[in-house]
Amino acid sequence: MNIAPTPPAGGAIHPSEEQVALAMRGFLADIGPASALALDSCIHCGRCAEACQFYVQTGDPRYTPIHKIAPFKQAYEREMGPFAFVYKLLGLTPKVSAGELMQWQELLYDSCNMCGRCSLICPMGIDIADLVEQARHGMYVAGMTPPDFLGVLAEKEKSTGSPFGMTTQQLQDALHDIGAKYDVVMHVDEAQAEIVPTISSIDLKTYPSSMAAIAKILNHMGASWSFRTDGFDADNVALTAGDRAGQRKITLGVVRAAVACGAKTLVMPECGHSFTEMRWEAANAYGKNLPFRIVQITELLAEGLANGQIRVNKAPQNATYHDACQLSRRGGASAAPRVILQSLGVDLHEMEDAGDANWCCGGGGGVALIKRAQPLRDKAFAIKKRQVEATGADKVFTSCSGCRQTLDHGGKATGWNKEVASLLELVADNLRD
Amino acid sequence: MQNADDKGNANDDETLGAMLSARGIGRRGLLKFAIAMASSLALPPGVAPLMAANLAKAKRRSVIWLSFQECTGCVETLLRSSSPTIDQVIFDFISLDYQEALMAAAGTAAEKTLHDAIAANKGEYLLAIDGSIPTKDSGVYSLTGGRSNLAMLKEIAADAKAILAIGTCAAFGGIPKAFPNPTGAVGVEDLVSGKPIVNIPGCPPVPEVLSGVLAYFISFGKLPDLDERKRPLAYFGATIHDQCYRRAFYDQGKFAHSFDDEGARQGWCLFELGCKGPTTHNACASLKWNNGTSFPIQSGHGCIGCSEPDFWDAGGFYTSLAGGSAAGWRNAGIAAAVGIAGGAATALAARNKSRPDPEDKP
Amino acid sequence: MTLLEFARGPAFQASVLILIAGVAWRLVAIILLRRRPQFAEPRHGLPARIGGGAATILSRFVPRRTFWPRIAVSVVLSATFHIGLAIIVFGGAPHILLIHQLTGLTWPSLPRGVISLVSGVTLACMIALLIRRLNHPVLRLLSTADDYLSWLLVFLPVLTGILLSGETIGGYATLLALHIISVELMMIWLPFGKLMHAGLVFAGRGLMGMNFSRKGAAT
Amino acid sequence: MKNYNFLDDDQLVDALLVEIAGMLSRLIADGEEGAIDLLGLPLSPSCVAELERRLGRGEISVGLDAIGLSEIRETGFPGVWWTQHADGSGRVIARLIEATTIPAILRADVEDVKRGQKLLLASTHVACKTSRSAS
Repeated sequence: MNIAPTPPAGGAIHPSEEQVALAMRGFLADIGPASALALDSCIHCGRCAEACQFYVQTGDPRYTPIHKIAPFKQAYEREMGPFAFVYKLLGLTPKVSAGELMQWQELLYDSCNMCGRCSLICPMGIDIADLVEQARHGMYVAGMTPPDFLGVLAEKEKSTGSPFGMTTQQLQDALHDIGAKYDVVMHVDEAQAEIVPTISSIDLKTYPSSMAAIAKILNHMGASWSFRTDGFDADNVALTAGDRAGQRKITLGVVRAAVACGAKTLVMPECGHSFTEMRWEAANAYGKNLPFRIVQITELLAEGLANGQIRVNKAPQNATYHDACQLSRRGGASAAPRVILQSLGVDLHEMEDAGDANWCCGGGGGVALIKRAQPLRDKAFAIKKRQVEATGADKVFTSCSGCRQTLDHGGKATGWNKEVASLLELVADNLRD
Repeated sequence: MQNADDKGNANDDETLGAMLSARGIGRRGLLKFAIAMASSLALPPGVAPLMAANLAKAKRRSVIWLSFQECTGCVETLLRSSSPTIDQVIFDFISLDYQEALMAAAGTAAEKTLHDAIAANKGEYLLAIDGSIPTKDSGVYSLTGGRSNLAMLKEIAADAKAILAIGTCAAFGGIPKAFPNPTGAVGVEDLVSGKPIVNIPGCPPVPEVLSGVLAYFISFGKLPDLDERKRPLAYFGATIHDQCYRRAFYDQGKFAHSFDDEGARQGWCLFELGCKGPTTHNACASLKWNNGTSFPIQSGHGCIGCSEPDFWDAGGFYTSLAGGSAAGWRNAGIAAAVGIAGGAATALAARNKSRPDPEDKP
Repeated sequence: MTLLEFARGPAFQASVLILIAGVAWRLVAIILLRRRPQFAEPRHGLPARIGGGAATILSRFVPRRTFWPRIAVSVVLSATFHIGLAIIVFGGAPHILLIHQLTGLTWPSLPRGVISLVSGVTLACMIALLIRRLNHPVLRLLSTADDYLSWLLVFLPVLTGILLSGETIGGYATLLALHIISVELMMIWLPFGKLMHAGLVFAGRGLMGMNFSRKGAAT
Repeated sequence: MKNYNFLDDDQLVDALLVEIAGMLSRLIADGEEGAIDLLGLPLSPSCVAELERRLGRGEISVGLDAIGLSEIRETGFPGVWWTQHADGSGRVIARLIEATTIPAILRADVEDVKRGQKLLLASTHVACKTSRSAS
């Protein structure tokens, strides 16, 4: 399949016919039985709208989740559906137009956190979030990603291995600087390591303390561990942008680095999408079963607390916990954070809908990286804000830096004084020797 | 009936009132007859005196009865009423000038009677027909005196005042018309046009219906109101199901599942056992048979729909109306195979459009 | 051949064959699409994943409590309508009889009064759902000709069924024929439009349940 | 007709009695006679019996022998007549409730009277044995 070598990261320009054709092919590229079944079984009941923060907050029917994939569905119905040839012959399934693609850029990117709340309400069992991810792929290959951070970051990530274009040397330096600053022994690029933690660029840029925290905990556990600068990028912005090749390149880089040092456990940082990608797609990219397991940091912490490798002091406080959609609802790791909070003696005030049915912070799915989406993002954030306030808690813990950043920014924008903190850092700060 | 024949044409000029008086039936008897007929014809009771007065003034009506491709069951039924019933009074009102099964005359004498009656009552006689008419091969399959039923019907119908098609065969073709219909049998209305026709279907028909139609025709000089199949509405307006005394069980969902189960013994609805009551229009359930004694459903068997067109071919007598004929496993298998093949071809074509490799390779 | 004979004979056979071929076609065309092997270590073993699929098939009948306030109208109307249809189809004496004659299976029927009541409620729900679809901004945006055609093809059997049981207009034979033909039209359309969800709903939920169980995700 | 199963005997009888009362009021107001054909109504035997009981018996009861026996009697309500006609085999061929001062069938018809008068005169002039031949 001929994919445009370097799609224009902009995409603000009106797409050409060639771009439309690329989008159509991109839409079809990943459709298998599961997606076809999902697309075929929609009964247009509209319930997904009622689960979506963007519809609930705006009342705009265009934000109905299943409507966001309309061009994708149209491509399927025209080209791949069971009776597609009949519909095509009768002219019932027109081509997706350039104008439609333009319109749907906002719907597919700005107004979808891929949080999967709609997948939870759908009476037909359609994983709409997954369809959005596939649809974004079509948009990406046509160069239709939003003309913003998301597209730019994805490009940089693809070419340099990091969304911020960080070189190996720069990363090594940065990690050692963090070790010095927080007084932690850093293991970087060691030849052998049982545990390999990956790095989120958000952490590197905004929350360096969390890198120190993970080092501190792994040292405390007495583990054989090491960061690997030859494959560290946990962000996978490519995934949210819809760049399959980039996504694969990043993922394989991490896998090869972990394999090279004989890792037994690959630890994903406090990040949502990266966990989903590595946990479920890395092995597929690798083409066979991985020689190590992949856990999210909260799972590692809960495990360590349970088997005594991690010992903590009580840190009594009044707090609530914000679930990252990709970790709890989508990732099956809802229990671990609560085990950790309990071990630390935190008085947990759960939010309404906590756990599986939680609301997204508004920044997920790359929306946080789209500047023009901010007004919309803030509307979604309002739900979270209301829910947090309703708990009466002083502090919000989360185990996703993306969520943390969104909550921080949202709080700042609305003059909100709640402290948003990392669960990982909470553990690191209360280790008992 | 023999009485009517015995009397011959001697009293032809006399009014019916006078004739009946002479036989000891006064105007009270005539009024009583009219009341009964009005009731039977579902006319308002107030019409009876007018009907009686009209009958008293009326003349005897010549009736020519032709039997075509039939089994004589219809004639038997009409004769089997026990004597003296009110229905038989009607035969005093008509002059049955030709009826092969009943008349004494035979051969050329019978032919002469027929021609005389036609000549004498041209344009005024009633033509009664039982049996269907074979049309295949010029109607050669049923002949009387060397003439086909088809030819006789055409000729005699031309001068009739009105035609009574008695029994399902005459009305709709009946059993002779059933698949494969070797003689090309049809009913009267398929061959005759431009004449008033009344169908009195049934295999056999309910005798009281004929009495009612004749009484009405003689009283008012026209045929009673008919439905779209030319059947008298008074007798065929409702279905057996509507008038059935077991209807309440249908409404309650109480059905006999076999002829010897508890439901059958309790007299529950026979719908599931193939009763055609819901689709059959006739008066069996209200007038009943054998002087009001019973009718098939009352004796525990479903209606077979004998008064409806093509009843012999309308599914089995014991097949419920709710049933349908399945397509058969072989056809179902073929259909499934076609579907699987088509679906597979579509899917294989679609596979070419998806990415064979997880990598976006050119 | 009368209308009723046509409906019960060739039309019935043809619609059954179209239904079978269409359903087989659609299912096979979906099942045989390209699948990718999954190499990631699942959180749960196969038995648990199958259990997850089965559980999702059941659990999606009733939405999570948190969703109720926003979708109660939709859920109540559509659930009532679906349950009503099931009661009519599997509880009505003539329907059981038809199934018996086709398959040999039988079970006790519900009283006619119950069926009549349920039919009325079902009809009312369908009308309410149509009005909703015509008025609700989200539904208006999503609705296609398929939605309205499918609605009509389900509505007609219910309507003709009610008219048939009451014999309000027309004769029994005509109404029965119309009722059967309306069902046949529905059977013919079923494989090609959204009515197919009658079967796909189980496949869709089951597959999602299994996939999500693999990930340990919420179903 | 369709829904008769849903009415019980009492309800049906009440409905009929109301209708009969209506016929009586028309009879009183302008002498209009009325009748109900009971055989034309889908009444169960028990319902007919109940109706008969409710109407009761009045002062007049007449037997009529013409093509079978008939019974004409006034009910407990003057002007309301119960009329039942049977044929030669005893089968009931008509059953009416009439609202009239006197049922028409009881009046001798002029034609019958004329014929009777001739026979009467004949019977006065000739011997008994020959008078019988006229009938």
